[in-house]
Amino acid sequence: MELNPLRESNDDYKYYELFIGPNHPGIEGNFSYVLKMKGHTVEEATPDPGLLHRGFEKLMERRLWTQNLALIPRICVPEPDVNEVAYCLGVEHMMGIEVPKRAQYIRVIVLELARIASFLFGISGLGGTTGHYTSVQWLIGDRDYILDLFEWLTGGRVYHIYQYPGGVKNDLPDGWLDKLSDFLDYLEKRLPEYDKFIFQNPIIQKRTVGLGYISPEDAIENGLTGPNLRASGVMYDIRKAQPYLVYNELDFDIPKTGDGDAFSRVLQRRLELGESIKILRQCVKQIPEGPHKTKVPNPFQFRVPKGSYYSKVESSRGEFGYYIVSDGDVKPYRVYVRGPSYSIGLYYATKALIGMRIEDVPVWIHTTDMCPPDFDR
Amino acid sequence: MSEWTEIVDYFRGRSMWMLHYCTGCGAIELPPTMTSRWDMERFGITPMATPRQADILLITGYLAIKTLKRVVYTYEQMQAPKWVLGFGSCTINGGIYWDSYNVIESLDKYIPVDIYIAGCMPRPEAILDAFVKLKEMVQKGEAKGYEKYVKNYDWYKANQDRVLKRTSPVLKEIEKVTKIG
Amino acid sequence: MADIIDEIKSMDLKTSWLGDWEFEVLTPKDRLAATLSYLKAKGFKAFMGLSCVDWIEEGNFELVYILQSYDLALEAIVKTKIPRQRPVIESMGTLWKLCEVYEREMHEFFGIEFTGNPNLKPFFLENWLDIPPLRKDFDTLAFSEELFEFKEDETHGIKSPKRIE
Amino acid sequence: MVIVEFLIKLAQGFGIGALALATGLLFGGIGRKIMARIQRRYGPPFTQNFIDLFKLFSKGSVSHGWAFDLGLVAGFAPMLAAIMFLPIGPFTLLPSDSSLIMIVYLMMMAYLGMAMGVLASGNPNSAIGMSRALMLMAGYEVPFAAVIFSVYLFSKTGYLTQIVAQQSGGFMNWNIVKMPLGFLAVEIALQGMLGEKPFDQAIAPAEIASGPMVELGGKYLGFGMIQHSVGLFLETGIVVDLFLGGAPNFWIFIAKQFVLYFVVILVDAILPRLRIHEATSFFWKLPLFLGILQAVIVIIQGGVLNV
Repeated sequence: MELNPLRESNDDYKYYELFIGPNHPGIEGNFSYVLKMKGHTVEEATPDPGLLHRGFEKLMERRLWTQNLALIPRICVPEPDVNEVAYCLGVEHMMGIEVPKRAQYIRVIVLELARIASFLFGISGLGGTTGHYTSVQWLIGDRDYILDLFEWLTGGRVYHIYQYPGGVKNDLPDGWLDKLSDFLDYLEKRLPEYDKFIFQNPIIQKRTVGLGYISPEDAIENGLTGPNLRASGVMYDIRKAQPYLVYNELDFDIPKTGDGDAFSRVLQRRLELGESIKILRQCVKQIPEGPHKTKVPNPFQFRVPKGSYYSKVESSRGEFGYYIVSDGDVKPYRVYVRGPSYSIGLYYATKALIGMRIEDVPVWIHTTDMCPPDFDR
Repeated sequence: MSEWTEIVDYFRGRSMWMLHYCTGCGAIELPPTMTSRWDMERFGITPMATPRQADILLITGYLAIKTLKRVVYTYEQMQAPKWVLGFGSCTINGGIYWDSYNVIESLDKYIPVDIYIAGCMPRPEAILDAFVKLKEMVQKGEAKGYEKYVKNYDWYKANQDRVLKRTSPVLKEIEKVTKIG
Repeated sequence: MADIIDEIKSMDLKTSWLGDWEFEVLTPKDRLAATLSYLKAKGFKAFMGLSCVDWIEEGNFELVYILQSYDLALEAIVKTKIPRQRPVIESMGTLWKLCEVYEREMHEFFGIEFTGNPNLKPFFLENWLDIPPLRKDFDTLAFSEELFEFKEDETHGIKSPKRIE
Repeated sequence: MVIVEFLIKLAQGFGIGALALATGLLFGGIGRKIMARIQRRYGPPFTQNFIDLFKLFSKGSVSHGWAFDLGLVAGFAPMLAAIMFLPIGPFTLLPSDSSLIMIVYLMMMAYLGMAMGVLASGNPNSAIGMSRALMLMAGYEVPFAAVIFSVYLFSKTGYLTQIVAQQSGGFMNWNIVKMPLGFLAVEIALQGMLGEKPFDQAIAPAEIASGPMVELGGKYLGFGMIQHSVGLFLETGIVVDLFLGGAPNFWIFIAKQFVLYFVVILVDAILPRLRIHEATSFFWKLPLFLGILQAVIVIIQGGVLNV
């Protein structure tokens, strides 16, 4: 091996490249950051997306309006229902379809259940990156109760394809709501245990408190949404500010943590999980009788009037938006999907990761709960 | 020597380490399979962090062209004996992405697949079933995909290069019609 | 809320409500930067997304900028059209640095040039040589069949050896 | 006669090595099972580690040059050598006056050998992992050395068999009763030596993709596993000899080892991982303080009070 005489003065030897992903247990999904490292510290981070790019926006132009409902859940894997609801809301708004009250309640129940599942998954990510494997096992195990409920309701564990413009596909099965209540009781019993085990764990606190602070101005400027935005102290929730479905009839709070560091981002999710339980309890009590769908044209005659609309739904990661353009045909002219992780994963991370130590990088990534499929599309 | 091979195969089937690479959306069903409800560690299947240590490459779903390149690298870094599990309909024929411009259609053309699991998404029971099947195949000495890869290296390489090392546009006549500016 | 609409109307820009919480603003290409910075000053501080629609029959690309105001709980959708033959527009990276990432994506998927954006390298796709894939005249099915669906014996220009079982 | 004696010793050496390896692997397997039960799942069979090791040696492996090969041999050979000096129950293969120092020295050699091997692979992840492992070693070796020092002062010998003999005659004679602070410091250091959480920075899979092991595959990983298993036997064994009064026979010896390992597993199950500099500075605070305090107490007892 030859030694370079210019070694000391040559910058190339001060840095080395390290790949976090795609084949790395510390990255969330199939996604990659190329890190330029100096010692243990990150000097530069370059995202490398597209490993999950399937060209959804192109494929949706080739399918019927209702066929697309089978396609879009795949955009966000841990929480697929927001896609269906956002798409349906857009289509219904453009067609002027009135959705029955019961269907709206069912949608809220599905959304909130999916949110809880996604939060459990997200919090378990913190355990996975810090080596707290017992919490991962417990949280994922509890998440499975929700998947069982979904399976009973829709037939699918992960992808439900349950929403349809004008309502939902099936009514709630007999006894489903009782089982839901049972599950909520169980989860509420488990939550104090998790608080003690994860959030009061001194080492978890040591590793996350003060890590990756995001100021409110930064959060707004960089397009952060959802729990990440609220953890920075901007208390904006689409469910409150621009209520869709029946959220204006439900009583819930937006919990405030407001420190903007990694710990408060996870804590925000934990607290919002509690609010989701509250919403579900109200839904179980308030859900009216009635039809679960309205009559819509058959799929081959299903035409959406000319125009465009941006519909959005608050997912567990932030704002999921669908910009839908129609030219009056049986197929959409263009659908643009705004994934909540886009701005944080592809842009903000390149700023936030600089100066971070290597062991904090996966923790930071998982506390922002980014989901590569939703920006790769 | 055949008894010795049988013994080796028996233990290989009992200890299969899986690469922890989430290539597609099927990876969402792996955590339930690994954790307390289904617990695949009881079959001796453990997730491993790097390809050098792994025996099984799990292709969890569709492969974008960009991922295919990484998967081929990864597969070649793994050490024989190694097995590939094609997970979900997308690996069989493209599945729901049959007309996508960025998703390959049939995984078997690029790397040898030992077992396919059908469905979108396959349930954890199906995954465990596939692992148990693979275990039986390994113990009987039937899962020899890696030997097929060595034998047909040129064929596989040609197919991979066809997708990964394009030098000219795929749709030539259309390219002539619309050119920017 | 209504005064913003009135003010925009007084600026000679077409605007209309799309829904309860969002309105669209149609602006010519040369007034885009002015409109966006006006809206940003009015409280639409968060940049939510940039999209593009390929109106192939009228020969235009329509760029769609989605802005969000957290104080007003409103969404502004700013649309501008550029000719399809020469798709060039100035980058909005001066207003939102984040916008450059979206522009990089739009450059890749539609082939639009953003002047002033230093980083228009390939992003999602690797080794892409065809026309940008999200354009209406790109046939994804033909592409997929041509590239991925081939019989084992077909050679397709490459000398493909026979497979031994 | 000398040759026959030598051959017997050699055979005994192999036997002890195999025994240590088997015990280490079995402990690992039982540890996995216990961990699984804490995590509310069934867990692998407790023989799983044997199967894994067998499989690893049946796999193909990629070498990264002679330094890589040599380093891995240098990684597990000192561990095996150290076992020979350890009194296992009543039996010691190579009795020596300075066996304590010898064992501590050989243990360190093993990690340095491993470091040489994995650094030759040229993967940045293994380089980071190894630098972490060595930094962690700098952490736990200091309190460990302080405790060894107190034991030396207390027993006035470095001959392990003698230290064990001094503790004979019931529970109240064990060093754990006489030097509780020292035992506590060693117990914490043991957590770091075995690389269990919160001190598993070196192999942290989510951060650096299993660190030193990132380029090890097949037989090389098998050697790594042997090193770990023998290390498990050695490190718990030395604590048993120093503090838990040794053992009259082999079975009680491994039972005592297992109690130590069980505590390590329980801590491992409930704690996440610290950052590396936090881990090292932790070792230099509480365990080191306990170790030094113990030494001071021993000095006062022995020198001033003349107990």
